[in-house]
Amino acid sequence: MNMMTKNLVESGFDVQRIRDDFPILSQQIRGKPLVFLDSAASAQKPRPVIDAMVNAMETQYANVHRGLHWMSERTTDAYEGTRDAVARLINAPSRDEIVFTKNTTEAINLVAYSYGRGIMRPGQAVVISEMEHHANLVPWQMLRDACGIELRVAPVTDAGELDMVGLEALLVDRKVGLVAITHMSNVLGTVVPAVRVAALAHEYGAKVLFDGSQAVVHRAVDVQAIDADFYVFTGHKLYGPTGIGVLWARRELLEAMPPFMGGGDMIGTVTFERSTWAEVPHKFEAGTPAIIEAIGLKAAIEYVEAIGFDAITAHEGRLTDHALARLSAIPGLRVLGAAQDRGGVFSFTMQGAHAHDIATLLDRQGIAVRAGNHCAEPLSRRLGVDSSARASTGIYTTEAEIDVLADTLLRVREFFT
Amino acid sequence: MNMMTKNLVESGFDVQRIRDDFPILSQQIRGKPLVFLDSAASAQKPRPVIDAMVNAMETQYANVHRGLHWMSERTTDAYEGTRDAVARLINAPSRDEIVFTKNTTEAINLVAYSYGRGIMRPGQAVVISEMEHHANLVPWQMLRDACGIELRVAPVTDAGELDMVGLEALLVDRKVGLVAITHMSNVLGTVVPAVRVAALAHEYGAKVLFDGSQAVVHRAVDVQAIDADFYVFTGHKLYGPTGIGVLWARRELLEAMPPFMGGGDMIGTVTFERSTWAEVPHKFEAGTPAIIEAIGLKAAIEYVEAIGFDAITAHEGRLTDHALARLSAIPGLRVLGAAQDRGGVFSFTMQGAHAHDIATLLDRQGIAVRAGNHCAEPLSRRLGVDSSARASTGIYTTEAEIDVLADTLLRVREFFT
Amino acid sequence: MFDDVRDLYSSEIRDHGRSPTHAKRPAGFDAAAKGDNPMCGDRVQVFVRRDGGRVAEAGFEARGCEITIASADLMCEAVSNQPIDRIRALSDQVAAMARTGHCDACDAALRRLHPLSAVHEYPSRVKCVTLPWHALLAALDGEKESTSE
Amino acid sequence: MFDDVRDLYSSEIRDHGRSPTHAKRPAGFDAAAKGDNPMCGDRVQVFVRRDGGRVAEAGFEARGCEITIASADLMCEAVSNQPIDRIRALSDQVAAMARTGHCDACDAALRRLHPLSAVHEYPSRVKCVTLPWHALLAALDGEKESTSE
Ligand SMILES: Cc1ncc(COP(=O)(O)O)c(C=O)c1O
Ligand SMILES: Cc1ncc(COP(=O)(O)O)c(C=O)c1O
Repeated sequence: MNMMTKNLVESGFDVQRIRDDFPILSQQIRGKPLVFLDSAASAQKPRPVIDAMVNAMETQYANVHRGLHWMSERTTDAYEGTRDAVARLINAPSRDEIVFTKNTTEAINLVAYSYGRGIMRPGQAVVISEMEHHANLVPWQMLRDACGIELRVAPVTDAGELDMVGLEALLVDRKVGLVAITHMSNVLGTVVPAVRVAALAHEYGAKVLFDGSQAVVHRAVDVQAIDADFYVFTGHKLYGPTGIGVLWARRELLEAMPPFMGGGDMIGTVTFERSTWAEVPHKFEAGTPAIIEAIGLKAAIEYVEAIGFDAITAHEGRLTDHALARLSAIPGLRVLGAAQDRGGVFSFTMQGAHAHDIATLLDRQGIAVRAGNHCAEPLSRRLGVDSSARASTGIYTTEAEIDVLADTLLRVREFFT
Repeated sequence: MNMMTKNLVESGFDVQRIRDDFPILSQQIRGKPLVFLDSAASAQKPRPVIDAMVNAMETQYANVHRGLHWMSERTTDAYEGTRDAVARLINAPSRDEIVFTKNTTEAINLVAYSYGRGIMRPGQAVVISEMEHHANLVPWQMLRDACGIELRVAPVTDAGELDMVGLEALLVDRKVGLVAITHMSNVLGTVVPAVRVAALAHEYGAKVLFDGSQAVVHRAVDVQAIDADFYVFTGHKLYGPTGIGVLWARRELLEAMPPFMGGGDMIGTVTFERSTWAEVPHKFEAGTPAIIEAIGLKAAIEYVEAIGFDAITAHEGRLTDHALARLSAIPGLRVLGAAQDRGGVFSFTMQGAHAHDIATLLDRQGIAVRAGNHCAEPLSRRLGVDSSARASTGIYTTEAEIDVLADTLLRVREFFT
Repeated sequence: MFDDVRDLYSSEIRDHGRSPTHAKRPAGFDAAAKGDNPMCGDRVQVFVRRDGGRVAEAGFEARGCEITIASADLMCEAVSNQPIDRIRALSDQVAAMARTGHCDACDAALRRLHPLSAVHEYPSRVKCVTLPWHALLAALDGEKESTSE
Repeated sequence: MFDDVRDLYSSEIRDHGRSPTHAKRPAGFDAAAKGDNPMCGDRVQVFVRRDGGRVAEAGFEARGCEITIASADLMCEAVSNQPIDRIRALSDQVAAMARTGHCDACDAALRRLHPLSAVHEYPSRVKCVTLPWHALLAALDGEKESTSE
């Protein structure tokens, strides 16, 4: 633990205080301190998130929206309070534009079904990029195959940045109804210039959706400043619970879109002949929502807001500089992507060592990294790698942990050569 | 509290011990002990469920399926373990037939999209009943309106039972592809004769889906004994977390059905041109699942199994007899439905008092009941009531609480007449 | 036993809730709209006869709780012979009063509605008070339906 | 530093993983199938030349980790000149060994494969061992693809 505690207090950002809020970080793996570098897959949960969920279940729980009694009224207030917190987090114009889903994946599928099948027309196209997570690829393939909507793929450069010229070329025929692009790559760490992408999409009459699954964790997001039309993210990467995600969309889009799933809570009146829909956002929230998870998500949002995105981004910048310096000094190691604007996600390959074997050896030292294609198989293909190992940081990650990783990788290299 | 603790120990079933497991039950509402009679909307959570979720978040958490490291492997084991628990609970032939969803509503929508749009053909029909929750009505309306599939409604008798003759009449033309019926009504408490319904459906070549949202809480369910094709339920009514539900279906159906949502974890290989799907059940679980919630659901299942459904059903039978005796003795009070086989759900109207006003007065005495149409608006219309109040029991409900309800209702009656 | 609900179930509200005087269609009404609260099954239909920029007379038909009926009845009383602009303002004031319990700039018309302010202690019942007003405004705006959730 | 992984990364496995001798298409092969592990990007293609009810020769092409390659190489070695029934049984035995670490009824052929049993301590790597076998059985069954998840 000595290594882990040195140098932790950085100016204005006390990473040790933050680590103390995450009970899991004091776990040992096979007698070694846990070095958790897999936050891009899912982040750990701070005490206030756990407490908020426990508190709801122990003192204030009932189903929401339909109850006239104390427990239900209080639970409804708590659940609905998360809409305000999310609206503030991403600077949405209205809390009524916040739709809760299970995760990013459901949010994108909702848009693909409801906007794609409900509003778009055969002959139109959807543009994605070469660096999409499968969540922002497969739903559009399914839309293509079901509805005759074309799927176009914007190229990324060798540096792992979105090729803006290539993107524009896909838009000029004005057939594109929607540009759906990641705001930050979960493989390369690339932060996409969202403002420029939105402006370009709008210039050619397309709407734009950003997959903010990674971005919202690492950057202050402002959907109005970006001029986005849709923005989606997932709670569990933002230090919140599993089982809850978010779709934000402009109100007029949500109002025009038909519902996705039918059931309780999303209806106006119901007869066997015909039902009417509830107002936005309830129209898109069928059934009992993830109540306890929404309450946890609010605590997570308040937690990161209390730290502040200036501090979070600065901390991550330091970690990124340090990680890139240390990793690139390892002979035979190739870090994928070299975007100007990048966050704390580092995928790499190592000559003579397969990513799985690397991950297994690291795991035996208590270091958790991911190996594979990171749910972005076409990107692996584009980069000419079969699989890579990926280390990713969270607000609790320290430079000392990066050193543990780099030092151990040097030994992994010896092992395999 | 005296009233609440008397007479709690019933033979072989120690309701006070059970109550002690539910932290929320010791809450006071405006100085009065909480009498929670709204479990049919959502049940309270016992300590082992809360602990399982906390334990996961504090000691053993990472994303599932894709990780080569300790945390991910252990979390995957825990998550996948819930499939075994669910398979055991409903006696499914295989754990691979258990699909996790957000709730019952998503499970039914999954079937409506994937089986309804993917397998059924225009001209075929779906049969529901007059006593369906909106969750088992609106998805079929949406299917009807999108795909030209007819929607037929089986009548219920004045006693609130499924009219089997009426049901058969809807099946004889053999156009019906699917019969989707509640296994237990959330308004009337009616338990539907599932074995007979399934046999009838199969006789005319239809598949059968049971909405087990209420049934699974109150009865031992055996999908093989019923000979069901689809069975769905929701975690939060079974003393588990929100954000998790279950679809069980026969393997050959799941294999034939196209996926519902696209994304990570549900794919085989992905290229921009074409993707292949993962094996059942993963094909239907796109994106990061409700991991912590699945872990909580397992604890909930183990909790009710430890009590045993014999004891649960016996306890509920005693409560039901007691409640019906006490409620029917209140002048002007009408209990909806009079099914032979019924569970602990009692909807009622009271002459001269509107359900809302009743609920508000009860709430001020700490008694939580629901008022309205209970997400079954067409059933209210069938029964000729605008709205009703509903008291519903859980494993923690006592006869003394029923007495508190009945005594207070007598005073409510005085208040309003 | 129910002393603590006497604020909401005051004698004025109970009278209007149980024996409303405006629960009928005014003769020669020229606008009408329904208001639905889908979560609970309440429904109010409001009918108005206009006279230039004023509501000459209003009436309603409803199924609903005592609070909804009392609110509808008090509303019909309050808007008779009132200019439509004034009615819109009143609707906002009633909604605010129902939410907060306060009656800002409480003039005579609003004072008559004041018993409804007790509903602010019962958050899920606030809609019962506002539903008739939604229907009234829908009628004045030429719509057929409104919902309150 | 990595003493505790020497069970899995034994010298046999490392040799087969780094310098496989069967990583090629046998001349005149008459069946082939791919095995994919979609979660990690591993892919093995297995080629067999049959001779009556036997596999005369097997080879493979793969991208994957050392464990996958070692397993593929050891497999090709083990199945050469074996009756197809025996190969099916062997496949089950290898899968069981990879899961449990035990080698029941461990005959000579299986003993050669025994170093792979260490993988049972590494649950998420078990698939690396079984993937080539899935592909082999797919090839023998006349299929083109198989997956291991
Ligand atoms: C019979 C029945 N079906 C379906 C549902 C919907 O469950 P959920 O809201 O969890 O999707 C409920 C409960 O609300 C129910 O009682
Ligand atoms: C960029 C990106 N998009 C989408 C997703 C999918 O998120 P989820 O699995 O929570 O739906 C992820 C994470 O897995 C991601 O990193």
